[in-house]
Amino acid sequence: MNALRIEGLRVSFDHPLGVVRAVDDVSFALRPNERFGLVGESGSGKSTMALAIMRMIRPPGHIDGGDILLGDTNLSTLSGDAIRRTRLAGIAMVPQGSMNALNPVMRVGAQVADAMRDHGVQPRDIDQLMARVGLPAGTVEKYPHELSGGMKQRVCIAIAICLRPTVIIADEPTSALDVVVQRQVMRTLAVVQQDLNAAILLIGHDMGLMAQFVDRLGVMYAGRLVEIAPIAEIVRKPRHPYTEMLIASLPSMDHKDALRGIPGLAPLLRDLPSGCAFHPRCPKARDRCRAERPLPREIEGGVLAACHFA
Amino acid sequence: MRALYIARRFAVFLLIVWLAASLNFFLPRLSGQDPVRTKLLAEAQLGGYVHAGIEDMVKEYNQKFGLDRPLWRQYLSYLGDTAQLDFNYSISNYPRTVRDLIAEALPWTVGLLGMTTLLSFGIGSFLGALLAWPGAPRWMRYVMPPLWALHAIPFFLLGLILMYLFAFQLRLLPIFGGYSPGASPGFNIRFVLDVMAHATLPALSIILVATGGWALGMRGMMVTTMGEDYVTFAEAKGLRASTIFLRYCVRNAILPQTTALALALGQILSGAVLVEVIFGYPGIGALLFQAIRENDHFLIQGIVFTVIVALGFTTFILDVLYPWLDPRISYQRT
Amino acid sequence: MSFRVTTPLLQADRAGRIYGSGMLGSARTVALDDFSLSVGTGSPSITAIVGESGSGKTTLARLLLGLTTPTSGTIRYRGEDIARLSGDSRRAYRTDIQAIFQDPYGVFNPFYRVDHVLTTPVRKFRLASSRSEARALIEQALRTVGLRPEEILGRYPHQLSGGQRQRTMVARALLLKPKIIIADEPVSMVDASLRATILGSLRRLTDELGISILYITHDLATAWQVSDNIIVMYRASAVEAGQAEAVVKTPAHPYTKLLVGSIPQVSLTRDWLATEPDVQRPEERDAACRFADRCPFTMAVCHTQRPPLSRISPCHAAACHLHGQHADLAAEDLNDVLA
Amino acid sequence: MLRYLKRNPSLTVGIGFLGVLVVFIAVGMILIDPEDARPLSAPALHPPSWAYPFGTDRQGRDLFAAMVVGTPLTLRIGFIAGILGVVIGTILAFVAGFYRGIVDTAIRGVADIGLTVPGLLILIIIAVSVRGGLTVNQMALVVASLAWLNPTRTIRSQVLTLRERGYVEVARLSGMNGPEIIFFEMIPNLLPYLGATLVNAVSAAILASIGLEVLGLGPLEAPTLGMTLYWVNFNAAIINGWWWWWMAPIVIILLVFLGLFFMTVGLDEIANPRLRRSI
Repeated sequence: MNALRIEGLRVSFDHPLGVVRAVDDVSFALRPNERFGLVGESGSGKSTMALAIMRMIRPPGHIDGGDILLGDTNLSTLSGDAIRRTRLAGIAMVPQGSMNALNPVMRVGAQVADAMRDHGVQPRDIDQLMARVGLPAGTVEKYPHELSGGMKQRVCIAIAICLRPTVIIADEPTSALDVVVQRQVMRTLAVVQQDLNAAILLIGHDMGLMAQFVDRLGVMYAGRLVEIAPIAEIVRKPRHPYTEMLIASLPSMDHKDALRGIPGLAPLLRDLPSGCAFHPRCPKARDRCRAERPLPREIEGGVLAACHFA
Repeated sequence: MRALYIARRFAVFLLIVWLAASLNFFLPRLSGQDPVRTKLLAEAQLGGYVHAGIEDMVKEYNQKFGLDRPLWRQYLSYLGDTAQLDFNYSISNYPRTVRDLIAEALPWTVGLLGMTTLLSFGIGSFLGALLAWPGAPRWMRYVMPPLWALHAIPFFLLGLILMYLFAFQLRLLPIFGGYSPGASPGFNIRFVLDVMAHATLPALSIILVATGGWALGMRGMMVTTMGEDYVTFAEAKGLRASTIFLRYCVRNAILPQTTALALALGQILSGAVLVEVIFGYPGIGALLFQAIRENDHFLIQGIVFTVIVALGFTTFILDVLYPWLDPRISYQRT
Repeated sequence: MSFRVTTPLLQADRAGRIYGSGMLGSARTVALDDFSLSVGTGSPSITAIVGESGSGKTTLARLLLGLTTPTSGTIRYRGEDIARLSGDSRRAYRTDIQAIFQDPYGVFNPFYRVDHVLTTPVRKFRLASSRSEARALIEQALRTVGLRPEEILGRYPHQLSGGQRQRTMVARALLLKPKIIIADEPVSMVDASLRATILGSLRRLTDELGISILYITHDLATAWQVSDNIIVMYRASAVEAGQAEAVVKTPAHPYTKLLVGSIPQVSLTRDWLATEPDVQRPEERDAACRFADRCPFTMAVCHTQRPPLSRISPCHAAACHLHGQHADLAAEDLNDVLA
Repeated sequence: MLRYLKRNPSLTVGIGFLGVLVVFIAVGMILIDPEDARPLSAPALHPPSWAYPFGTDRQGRDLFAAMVVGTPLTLRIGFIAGILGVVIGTILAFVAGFYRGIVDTAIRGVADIGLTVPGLLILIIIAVSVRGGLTVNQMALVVASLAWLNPTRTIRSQVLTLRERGYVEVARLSGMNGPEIIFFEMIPNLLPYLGATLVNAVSAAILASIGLEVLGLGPLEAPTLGMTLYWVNFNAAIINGWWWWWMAPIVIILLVFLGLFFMTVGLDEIANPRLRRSI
């Protein structure tokens, strides 16, 4: 059985100029103990995905359809209090590393303790929990402003694992951290994941980070999933033109050559191009791409791409 | 860090005391002539047995603040007197001292203001917080707009209206004073109830006006706080709505409100002066009104000084308590 | 000792910047410590200043642009302290040295249309004698950075994409025909697919228009891709400097090594997480060498003596006792190792 | 404009209330003889009637005439003091917040300390010191002497956040000097905020002036709204059941304060879009 399965998820936001579809018919699954990545640029809907899986979309946004299955529980039909209990205990989130995920006026330990208490668990062994994410003793007594960015993010990881969830969603966990600290935090995340045998959904925009961390990768463009494949396949041979160009636009440390960006602009979600949303920027686009929306299909074992010519 | 912070706040408090004292001394002298002297001389010329004492005061005043003495000497002896809380005799209540009169009136005002400030701050902040919360009860939608409208009205104006409705028309509550004439002051049920009945209308007019302001401020802070990442993360932690509301939203949103409390105290007091005047409440405000009417400069100066010192001190206490509410503060550079 | 025949166009001369007065217990932060660098000498080039947040790279940019004043040392334009520039030389400084900033949204005043940011320099520096001439200038600058004027002019900033906005800012800088552009994290808030385009246009400015660029970034990978020289900063000082190739391919300072190893690469070799955990000895934070607390090679001398820059090769220097056998390079001669 | 007012009901209500007042004054000016606002121009203590629609007071003023003459006086005090306060406050705030340094420390210190102190008491001291028949304009100046404190403080904090904006630095690189940046880059973005501050300051100034007047420190001869209330209180009109005496000034004062309040709420909605959810 899958640790987490998303089936036909659709999320939209009401906007004065029309409805914005941020997540459009997305399906994928995380196997137990798997590291799955979801990569996309700003406005691709990847962070909305994270909130939708946690059932935390706030108005004017709403989930329009689809199923979110955590093990055999369908999160999309759970009542308010049941979904609250599932958060953290079944599916936990490591927030964006924006330095602001901890309450500035509460001691760090208290912020772990209240998470346990609200799930009916007597808070204890918080020091041990901190040690597991590599934080020194005494951290529980500290306030967030007394910790560095990397330490704060470890505290968030400690909170995320305190009830041993089966799935951890990490939404750009290192976006505000320096590269050196980023590696330390990602290493901590990898260690606790192995401890827990949990599956990780890593959401981000950095293809390099994905290539080094995840087992399988989903690529999002304009709210749609355009490719899913094992990471080695994506690095070796990306099937969707967008994936291919995204990788090519990244600076490499191995060879120095002219940087190639992707021409054109990311589309407006409330005004998507017809057919394949990427066709205006795609060098391989044909008439068919303008007319017909390609759906994800299996190219070969475990490799899916939403392109007519993959 | 903490000690330094407190020391700095205390220095500000002393500065306020000194400024208030100096203002009292210099402002009346700005016009060129000394209005205190003018008034004293006028009273003395009236003659009569009370004014025999006044003549002594004139002598003493001239000796201390005579024009022949340099201004800085006058200023120093004034500061010396003030430091000993010696504000001289009340001109219109001679031979009572200004200090006695103030000591008599102060508990009334402190009681009225302490109660109304705490109540309106508490109720207002609570309503404001609840209003920003998505699950706000329906009745709030009908309660809040009138409260906001009331917030725009001066305290004493509402006092006048309440007085007309409840005291004059319905005759539910006493109309005037701090207690019934003829009641014997003392700590007994009868008198306490009498005092509370008299305080109800003045208190109500302050609370009804001040609550809306606190609610408005708190709602704004709540909306900002609820957009913070730590609230989103708190929700992702699967916390109960009540935990998120109290420990992650209200707890943080109340901080700027507390800072505002220090500033608001001064304004509430300004407004309360007029409420006391309207209701003839025997507090500092009414005493001040009487002093102004009778041109009793010593009394006016004494009251202004006392009130400013009291407010400065309250602010100082709030400042000292603040790092306990917000642990970041004593680390920040100010 | 080195003799310079020409005065550098822009120069940080032992410049330092300390924040916080240190009075009344407020913390003192050394943002930049005794830093010397000349820009705009020799042939046009791109020099990258690479460092983590708090390394002093942005402070350096702001000092050079005259947006902050140094607490020690001087910033010179054509040899003259920029604080004392007046009249024509001040105007020349303002036109010769231009900037591109990190946040491509915040640099636009939301009250005005995009045009405002382009017409202001034209008006203030009297670049055009008529309205139509100004318009032509602006359109030309926009086209130089690959934008279509009709898609940009007359719009409000929020109607443009991040990439369009950032390129408009490059066009703004170009209007003044500057000799130096200081680009402070120009692509860190821009999507990956657009980064390459913007960096590519920066490279062309150097190659085709002869503008020297100081590229301030936290991203060693893009620095290596576009620059000729790299200076690595760590806690207010330069720890390594030299030609880009030398710094990235044969890093000499342990911090640079750590930095190079920390960049996740799109490759089939997945060794990024497998390497040794990083050293952390917070108790050594106040050692003489500022990197001692994170360095795997810390020696006794690192605690007592600040390592000077050592000249490892003609075009490569590092401030580390591990390279103490090489000749010292005085901090003010940092430029000697740059191309 | 009209379409915008539809979306901002608070602003509409505020302007509406003040509009009613303006119409009242304008129509009243045609109907009354200003001399009737003086004492002894009508029979004393006359309840409302066709001849005296608002009744008359104990000194024999026609209250309708007193309101028509007095309301603009009160508004004048409020506007003079409010505008002076905001103009001085804006200048000080920009000097302090934009140029920082020792001047900033001084200005901020004075404003912060000044605000802790109850303004009315200071005003009382000032008014008592300069007593001897204040005119309406002098009254405005007395109130203005403190009206700059709050604007200075709040605008300064806005300037502090504005000066960190990227476009301020870009403007400097584009050759603008300090004053140009303040006028062309910063102030345009602050206009709605300054508007709200002004309305607030006018409201606070009217409140302060009425307060002083009720205490008997106002222009004794002028029939301002606050002075009318002073006489109401002086003669214990409420206990004596002379309801018309205080009814008219209270209704007008309510209109003034509610109108100004709704205007601030409306302007705040423009200045601070995050709160753009109706109250």
